[in-house]
This record gives sequence, C-alpha cells and structure tokens, in this order.
Amino acid sequence: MNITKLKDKILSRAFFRGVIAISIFLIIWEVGARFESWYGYRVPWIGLIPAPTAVFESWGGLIGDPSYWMSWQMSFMRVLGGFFAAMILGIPFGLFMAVNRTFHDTAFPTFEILRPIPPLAWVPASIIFWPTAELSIAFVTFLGAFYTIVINVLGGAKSINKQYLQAAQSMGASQWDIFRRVVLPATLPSIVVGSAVGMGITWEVVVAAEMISGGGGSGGAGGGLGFFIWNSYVGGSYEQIVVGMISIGIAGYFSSEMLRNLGGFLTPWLKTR
Amino acid sequence: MSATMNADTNSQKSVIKGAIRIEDVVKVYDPDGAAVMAVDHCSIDIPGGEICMIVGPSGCGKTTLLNAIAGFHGITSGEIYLDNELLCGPGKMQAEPGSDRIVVFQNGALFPWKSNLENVVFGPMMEGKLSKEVIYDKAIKMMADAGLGGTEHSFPGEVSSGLRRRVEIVRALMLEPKVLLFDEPYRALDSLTKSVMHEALLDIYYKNKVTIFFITHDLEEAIFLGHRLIIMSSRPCKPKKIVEVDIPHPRDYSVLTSPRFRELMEEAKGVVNEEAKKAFEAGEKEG
Amino acid sequence: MNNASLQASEMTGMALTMYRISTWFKSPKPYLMLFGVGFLLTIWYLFVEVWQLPRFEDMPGLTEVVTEYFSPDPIYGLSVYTPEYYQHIGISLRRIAYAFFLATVLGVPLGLFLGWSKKFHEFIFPLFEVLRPIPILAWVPLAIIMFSGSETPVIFLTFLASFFATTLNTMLGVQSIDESYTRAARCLGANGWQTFRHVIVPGAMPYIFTGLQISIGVAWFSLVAGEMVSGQFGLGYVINTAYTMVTYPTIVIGMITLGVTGFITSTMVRMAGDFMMQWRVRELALGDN
Amino acid sequence: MSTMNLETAKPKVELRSQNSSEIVVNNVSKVYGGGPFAKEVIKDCSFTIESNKLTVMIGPSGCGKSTLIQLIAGFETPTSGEITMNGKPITGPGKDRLVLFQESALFPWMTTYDNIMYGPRARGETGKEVTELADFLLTKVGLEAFRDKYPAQLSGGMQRRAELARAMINKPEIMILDEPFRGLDNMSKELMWEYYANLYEEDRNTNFFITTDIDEAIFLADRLIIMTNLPTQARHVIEIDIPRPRKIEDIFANQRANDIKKEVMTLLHEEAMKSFSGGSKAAADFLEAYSKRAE
Repeated sequence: MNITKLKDKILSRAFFRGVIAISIFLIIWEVGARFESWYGYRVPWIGLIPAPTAVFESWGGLIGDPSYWMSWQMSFMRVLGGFFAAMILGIPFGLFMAVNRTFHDTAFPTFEILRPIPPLAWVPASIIFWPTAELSIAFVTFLGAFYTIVINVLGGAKSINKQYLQAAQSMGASQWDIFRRVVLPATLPSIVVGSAVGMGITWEVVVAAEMISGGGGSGGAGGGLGFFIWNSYVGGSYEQIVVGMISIGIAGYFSSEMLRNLGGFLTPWLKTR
Repeated sequence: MSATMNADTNSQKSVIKGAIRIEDVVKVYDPDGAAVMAVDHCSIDIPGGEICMIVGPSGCGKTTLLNAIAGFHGITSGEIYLDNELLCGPGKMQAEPGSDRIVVFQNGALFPWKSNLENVVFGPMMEGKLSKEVIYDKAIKMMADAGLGGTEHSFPGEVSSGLRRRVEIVRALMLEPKVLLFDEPYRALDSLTKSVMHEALLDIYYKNKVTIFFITHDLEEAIFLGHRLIIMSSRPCKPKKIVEVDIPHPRDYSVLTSPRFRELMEEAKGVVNEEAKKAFEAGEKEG
Repeated sequence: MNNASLQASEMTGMALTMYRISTWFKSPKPYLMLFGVGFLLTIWYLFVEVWQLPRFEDMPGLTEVVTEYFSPDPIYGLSVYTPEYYQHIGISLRRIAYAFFLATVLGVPLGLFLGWSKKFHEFIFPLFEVLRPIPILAWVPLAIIMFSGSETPVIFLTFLASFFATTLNTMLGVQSIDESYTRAARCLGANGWQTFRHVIVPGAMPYIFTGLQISIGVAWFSLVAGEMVSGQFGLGYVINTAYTMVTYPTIVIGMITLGVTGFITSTMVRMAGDFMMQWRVRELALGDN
Repeated sequence: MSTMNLETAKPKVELRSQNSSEIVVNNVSKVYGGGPFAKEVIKDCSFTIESNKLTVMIGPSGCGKSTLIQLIAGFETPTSGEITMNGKPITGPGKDRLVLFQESALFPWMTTYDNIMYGPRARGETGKEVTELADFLLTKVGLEAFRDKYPAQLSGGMQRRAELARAMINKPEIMILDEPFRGLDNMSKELMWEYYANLYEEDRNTNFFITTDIDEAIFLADRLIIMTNLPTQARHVIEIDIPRPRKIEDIFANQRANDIKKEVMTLLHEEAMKSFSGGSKAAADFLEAYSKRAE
C-alpha cells in the first residue's frame, strides 16, 4: 500500500467512525471499572474487571520480563507444531478421500462419527495416552485443526469443475498428471481457506489445553499464554489476565494474517481480477 | 392476432401514457477523481406506448441511462420527464424509484424465496390499496393470460429460465406501470429460446400497452421487437443513429427472414459494428 | 415427454426417499461404512485389551467401556441406567439452549443491521473486529470474575462463541444479496421496512443458517472447555472429574455422549433451516433425483 | 483490430492431422436415472459425422445435445446402440477426440501459454516443434501479448480463442465443440466465427460443432444436422453449399443463406415451442439440474 492510499484510508469517514466507536468503548470500560473507587458504587460486571489504563500499565511492566515472552514462544511452538502436523496428515488424507471412492466410503463415515466430539473432550484421554504433557497438548491442538483442514480439502477437491478434468482427459493426460496439475492447484484455494480457519481453532485449543493441563508440566512461566492467563487469575493479578487475552488476540491475528499472505502468494491467479 | 390490431396500435400511440423525455442528460462517475463520462449530452424523446430499443455495445453506458430513469442513481446534469412531469433534473438529481417505472433486470430478480404467485402479487400487496382476494384473483388471471397457468405455486428456481422471465414481466405489469424498463433481459438465454421469448413478450405487449424502454446489444432482437431503434455510441453514451422500423405489428418469427428486415439489418449493422469495434478494442487494451 | 418430466419433479416425498434408500443399499457404500467403523473398533480392542501395546495399556478398552456404559450397576458410577447420566446431559443441554437462544436472538438482528445500514456498520464493525481475534477460551478467567456463581460464566462463554459466529454470518448474508433484489423491491413500491422484511431477511436466510450451524458447533466446543475449567455438572465436567478420579471408562462415555448430543443438535438446526427455506429444498431436490 | 493477424501469420508448421476420421452414431439411446425416475434423453439417434467436414448440430436448448457430446467423447457410455470411430467402437476418452466445452475450461491457475502447452506437456512432448507450434497458434488467435496472463485477466472472447489454440495444438483427429461461443456478445461472436472458420479452413479436419444459433450454424457448416426435442433424434440434414472462404457480410446478403435460414427456422421454431410451452418444468431444466448434480 502506498502512502496516498494509506492517507486516504486514515482520513476516510469509515476509519474515523471506527476510531470513535472503539474510543467510546474504552471510555465506558475505563469509567465503569474505576467508578467504585471514584464514587463508591460498583457498576455490575464492568466494575469487577480492571480498567484499560491499569491493564496498559501492567503490560508496560511485562514488556521487559523475559518470562512473558517465554509464554509467547511456548504457545507459538505448540500452535505451529499442532498446525503443521494437521497440514501434513490432513491434506493427503482429504485429497485421497476425494480421488478414491472406496477409501472415501470407508473412512469418511468414521471421520464424521468422531468429528462432533469437541477436541477439548480429548484432553484427559490424551494426557493418559501420551508420555509427556507437551505431546498431549500437541495432539489436541492437532485434532482441532485436522478436522477443519480435511473437510475443506475434501470439499474443495470434490467441487472441481468436471470440465477441467474432462478437458485434461481428452488431451491425453495421465491420471497422475491430472492429479498433479489439475486436482492439486484447483484445491489449493480451499486448502488456504481451511488452513486459515484451522489456525484460528488451533489458538483456541492451545489456550484451553494450557489452562486445563496446567501449563505443560514445566509450570510457572514456561506454560504458554493460556497458562499465563490462568496463573494470573489464580494469583489474583487481574490486569495480567487482560494483558494475556490481548496478547493471544494479537498472536492469533498475526498467524492468520501470515497464512493469508502465504496463501495469496501460492494462488497468484486469484488476485488478477 | 389480426391486422386491425396494428391500426389500433398506431392510433392509440398518442393517447397512451408513459412518454419519456430525456433532455441533455450528462452522467459523470466519480467527478472528483477519475471523472469517467458515461452519458454525454443525451436527448431522447419516446412517445407513450412505443417499444424503443436502445442498441449499443456492452459497457457503453446504456444501463446508466436506464438506472437514471428508474431512480437507482442520479444524473450530473440535464432533465428527465415522464408525461411532462419532472423525474429528475436541476434541484433533484435523483428520481424516486416508483411503481410507474418498473425494471426487468438482466439476470432476473424474481425473489427465489417466494413462489411465483407470491412474486406476482408482491407489488400490490406492498401497496396495500386492494384487498388480498382481489389481488390474488387478478394475479392468477394475469398469469393464466401469459401462459403461466400451473406454475403459480412453484418457486422460481423450479421453472425454466424462459418461464421465469415471463413471471417477472407479469409481476411488473400487475402494478399497471406506465413504463417497462428492460435491461438486456434475454442476454443469458440461447438464441432459440430468445426468439420464442420475443414472441411471448410481443404477445403480452399487445394485451397491455405500455411504453417499453429496452436495452440490448443484439441487433436482430432490436429490429424484431422495436418500433424504433436508437443506436448509441460507445463511451460516452450518446444517440448516434435512429432507425424507424416500419415492419407492421403484430410480428412473428417469419419477419426475421423477410426482405425488409434484412434491409433494416443492413442499414443498422454498419453503425452498430463500428461502435462495437471501438468498445471491443478498448476492452482488448484494458485486458 | 412433458408427462415424464412432470412426473420426475413431482414424485418427491415418500417415493423419492424409498428409491434413494434402495439404491443406497444396492451400492457398496453401507458395507464400506460398516467396514470402516468396524476396523476402528477392532483396532481399539486389539491394541488396548488383547495385545496391550505400550501406552495403549493404560487406556480404557472397548469391552470395558461397553460393559460400564450398559451396566445397571456401574463400577465407576455412570451408565445409561444411572439418573446422574441424564442429569449431566440435561444440564449441558440447558446451558447450550440458553446460550444458543440468546446468541441467535441478539446476533441475527445485529448481523442484519450491520449488513443493512452502512453507517451502523462503520461504527460497530471495527469494535467487533477488535474483539474477535481473542479466543473465546481466553475469556474464561474474566468470565469467572465478572459473573458470580458457576453457571453464568459457562453460559456466557458459550454464548460469546455462538454470538460471533451468528452475527458475522448474518452480516455476510445481507451483504451477499444481489442488488437487483432490493432494486426490484423498490421499483415495485416497497418501502424501507417492507424491503427489509421481504427481501433482506429471507435473502440472508441461507447464510444465517450456515452461521447457526457453525454457532451450535462452537457452542459445544466452548461449553466443554468452560465445564472442564470451572463448571459443576455437565458433560465436560464428567470428563474432567473422571480423569482426576482415575475412572477412565467414564471419560469415553462422556466423549461418546458429547459426540451424539452434538450431532443431534446440529441436525436439529439443519432441519429447522430446511423447514424455513422450502424454496431452497425444492430447488435442490430437482438436482438430487 | 491491431491484434488480429489473420493474413500475416504464415503457417510454418503443420497443423493437419494425418488421418481423416469419421464417427458413426448408430441407433443410440441414453437413459438417465433409474427406477421410477428414469428419463430417456436420447432415443434411437443415428447420424454420421463425415470426415474432413465441419458438421454443425443445432437443436433447442436442453435437448440432449450435450449428452451426445459426453457419449461421443467417451466420458459416458450409451444405454443402447453404438458409436464408432473409423469403424472401431468408442470405449473411453482419448486425445483423438478433443472437446471444447460450453463454459471456458481453461485452467485458471495457468497462464495462457501454459494452458496451451498443457496437452503436449502432459504427454511429454516438449520439443522445439511443439513450442514453435504454440507460438504460432498464439499469434494466430491474436494473443501474443497475453502469453503470460491468467485466464481471469482475459475477456470472454480472448478466453475462447485461447481455448481454441489449446485444443488445436493437440492435432486432434476430430474436434468437438459444445456451444463454444455462447454468452459472448454478438460482435465478439462474429469475430470468433471468423477466427474459427479461418482455423478450420487451414486444416480441414473433421469438426463437430454444436449450437443453438442459426446464423452461426449457417455461416460455419458444411453439413447441418437439425435435432428434435427430447428424447433427441436427428430430424433433418442440410448440406450447406455456400463456397468458402465465407465472409460475414456475404452471409447476410446471400439469398441461398437466407433460404436455408428460413427452412431451418421453421423446423426449429416448432421444436423450440414444444420445449418451451411444456408444463411447469421443461425438460431442459431436468437436464440442467441433472448435470449440476453430476458435478
């Protein structure tokens, strides 16, 4: 984006209105949270949570704290681990179901039976099965992304315009060539979408798993952002809970954004319109 | 259809309402930025009850003109009158959309979530002037007249595209509009279905005389349907040539191979192709 | 030929269903499906109970789970014969019902207005976008702090997840409506409210139901998490306590129950959608015989 | 038309395929669905696609012409009857019969050039001869400047031209075109007729062209087959003896062409009316829905 475009965007009415709305939201939150200390009346709900200024103050203190950044790193590692495992297994699984009818009819019903079980319900079973807590978190994270990626790959591959396949066939292409140069690129956009959604779910699952399983065994600051939030709650430092929430929001947003950019790079033909 | 009907058409022309007068209309998109001129000092006078075909290559700005009459967007300068009443002009650059001017859209705009009958009664029901029974009776009668009997309770998605177009025209006629505005309604149909649709449209027209403002890029369609062709220049849009079609109504498909039809084709083709070529080259460059 | 085609389209309902079932049974599909499910169960049985492979030996086995599940006198206290089992299901379902209802009642109108009014969209949507990337589960401690008791925080979390999904999809639904429809309505003399009522709402319906489908899924997802962390009673709670109390077969019973109830609720949402969108069902049925 | 190079591009490369092939459709029927929902789309249909001629088939929309293409291309098999190519029955798709589809089937993820080269590359032919042929065809259809563009960047007419080139490079013995110019505006359509007729006149291979446009049919055809409504049969065959090369302007002025048009129109109008006025659900839509489902 060039400078004039950026300037236009910032000066636009839509941007201005957005800023107003968010500012009002922050002001209400601030006043609501501080109302009790100023006037002695506790506003329901908002009165119980820390004010934004207090949150930012607390955040400022954490910026220089290496253990806070450790939490970032731990969560990122888990997310990436689970996510890549889901990609590596999910994409071939989905594609194979799409091209082989027998395999589809065998595996898909089983897949559909398991899918409604929320990934987090697997947490205890996973802890029992895997030797380390780290692996059990990775497994649950993997599950969360796996379902979404498979469904998207399968859907994408099944909805390929039949004429693409027939055109390739009538030009004498082999099955392998059709798979490599027609099925695969045609499914790529769905893979990208599935991955972006899967990434969002991965973050949800990691946060929950970290909360439930108590920070990956190593305890303390090594437990990731989910544990950071939970620990702050147990320790009573409520400002840090909000700091943790915002941190996860930022982390999740950036990972999805990165994926979307990568996806755009892989599918150049989609942005030519 | 008898020959007397033809005489009828001509004599009634002056009496029928729905005369549109477009005076010196200019439309510029994005006047502060790119300033694309879509319509350039365009003046057209359409008497009531005439089928007026606006012919021009796609993307030449014909639709802009239609949208201005319908009131979907404003004009930059000039005036448009309907029966000598100002629709839009100085002081009121955008007309109010109203049930006296009804558009039949390019891709069809029957509501897919309402049955054909519910679609047809939509206008009068919204208006709320008549009782429900009266409206439904009228709708069923009009649908039967247009050969749509038996499809009342189907959803638009369940009937063929040809039938859908007819339902849409009946829906428009329910409100007894003065003007029907057609925005290339048969574009997506194949040429055989199209020719059947043309006969169906004329059939409906003979029964309900309204002014028809019909946009198309298909010359054959234009000559077959129209009393008059207005061939537009491409970008900006401006009348370039007017062709009076003196083939008597009612017409049927045999008109298409008649000598007079071919003469008219010949006469108009050169101008149309020249404009299409211009538009085509512009498009090729943009690509 | 007209008779034949008329028949094909009008012979829906019973005959069509019967025909589909009979062709389904003639295809290899049901047998492959049974094989797939059977294969998974066999692996489970062999790995855990027969061969007792490393790591698998600690897991609850197939026969163990089945006997426990259908035992009138369960060893670990939960089976289809114990009233507690249904109590837990009931409590989870009630939470889902509250949250889903609230999310639909608030989310659909909000989404409709976000899509309908540009001004409203410009003000509210950025706020929405700022809050959305925060995973629902990160709200858990804050929800506990804000709401007293153990019931409200769980319902709040579940609601939040559903609410985002419903609102966003409804908004997309309104935005996806072809401009021709609103223009046609105005041409035909409909005023603003009539257009909203007759064009915007039904036009956005397919997206709304897609949203509700997603919404019910994420509701279960968050409910389980909420119940595991802070709940008392409910299926998530069953799974978590079964783990801490080392009554492993109950974990699997909880998981199966979650899967089944989750599936049933989402089917109900889909059926409600089909019921409200007859026009779509009938359009699609044509392409399906 | 700066990009149009009909005269200047000289054929340095051999486009003509070695064989002259013909296809015989003999008493073919095709039934879709089963049980109470069986639907006969084609019934006892017989005709011949003669070798080294451009055969055009015309009929009301949704009359089962596209089904015929599926059968001739070998993507589907007839319920009864037989289709033979040079005496041998057709058993499956092959590169000897190339299909150009109604909607563009250019691969959106490949550039124009890569699309054209798809067939040869798929068969492992990447020699100098093929790349020269690709360049020649690219020039021939006036798309040199769009060599590295994706299909989404081309206009409708350009896409159709790229697709023609993609088909021609495979030197098919028989080319099958399923309403390839449908949906283009009239101007682009007429240009496409000229491009296509010009390419055809160069090699004079066997071509089978399906359309619903009478002018298109008369301008292009050597032989014109007129089809009936559902269930489809060949109703009438007209030999079109207007000399080649033909010019668009001449066709409209030509008395012989006008006579043929009148004849064809009378026959077709009858069929079109039948399919149009047929009840709440025309046969056309059954097929439309059926093919939607098949995708």
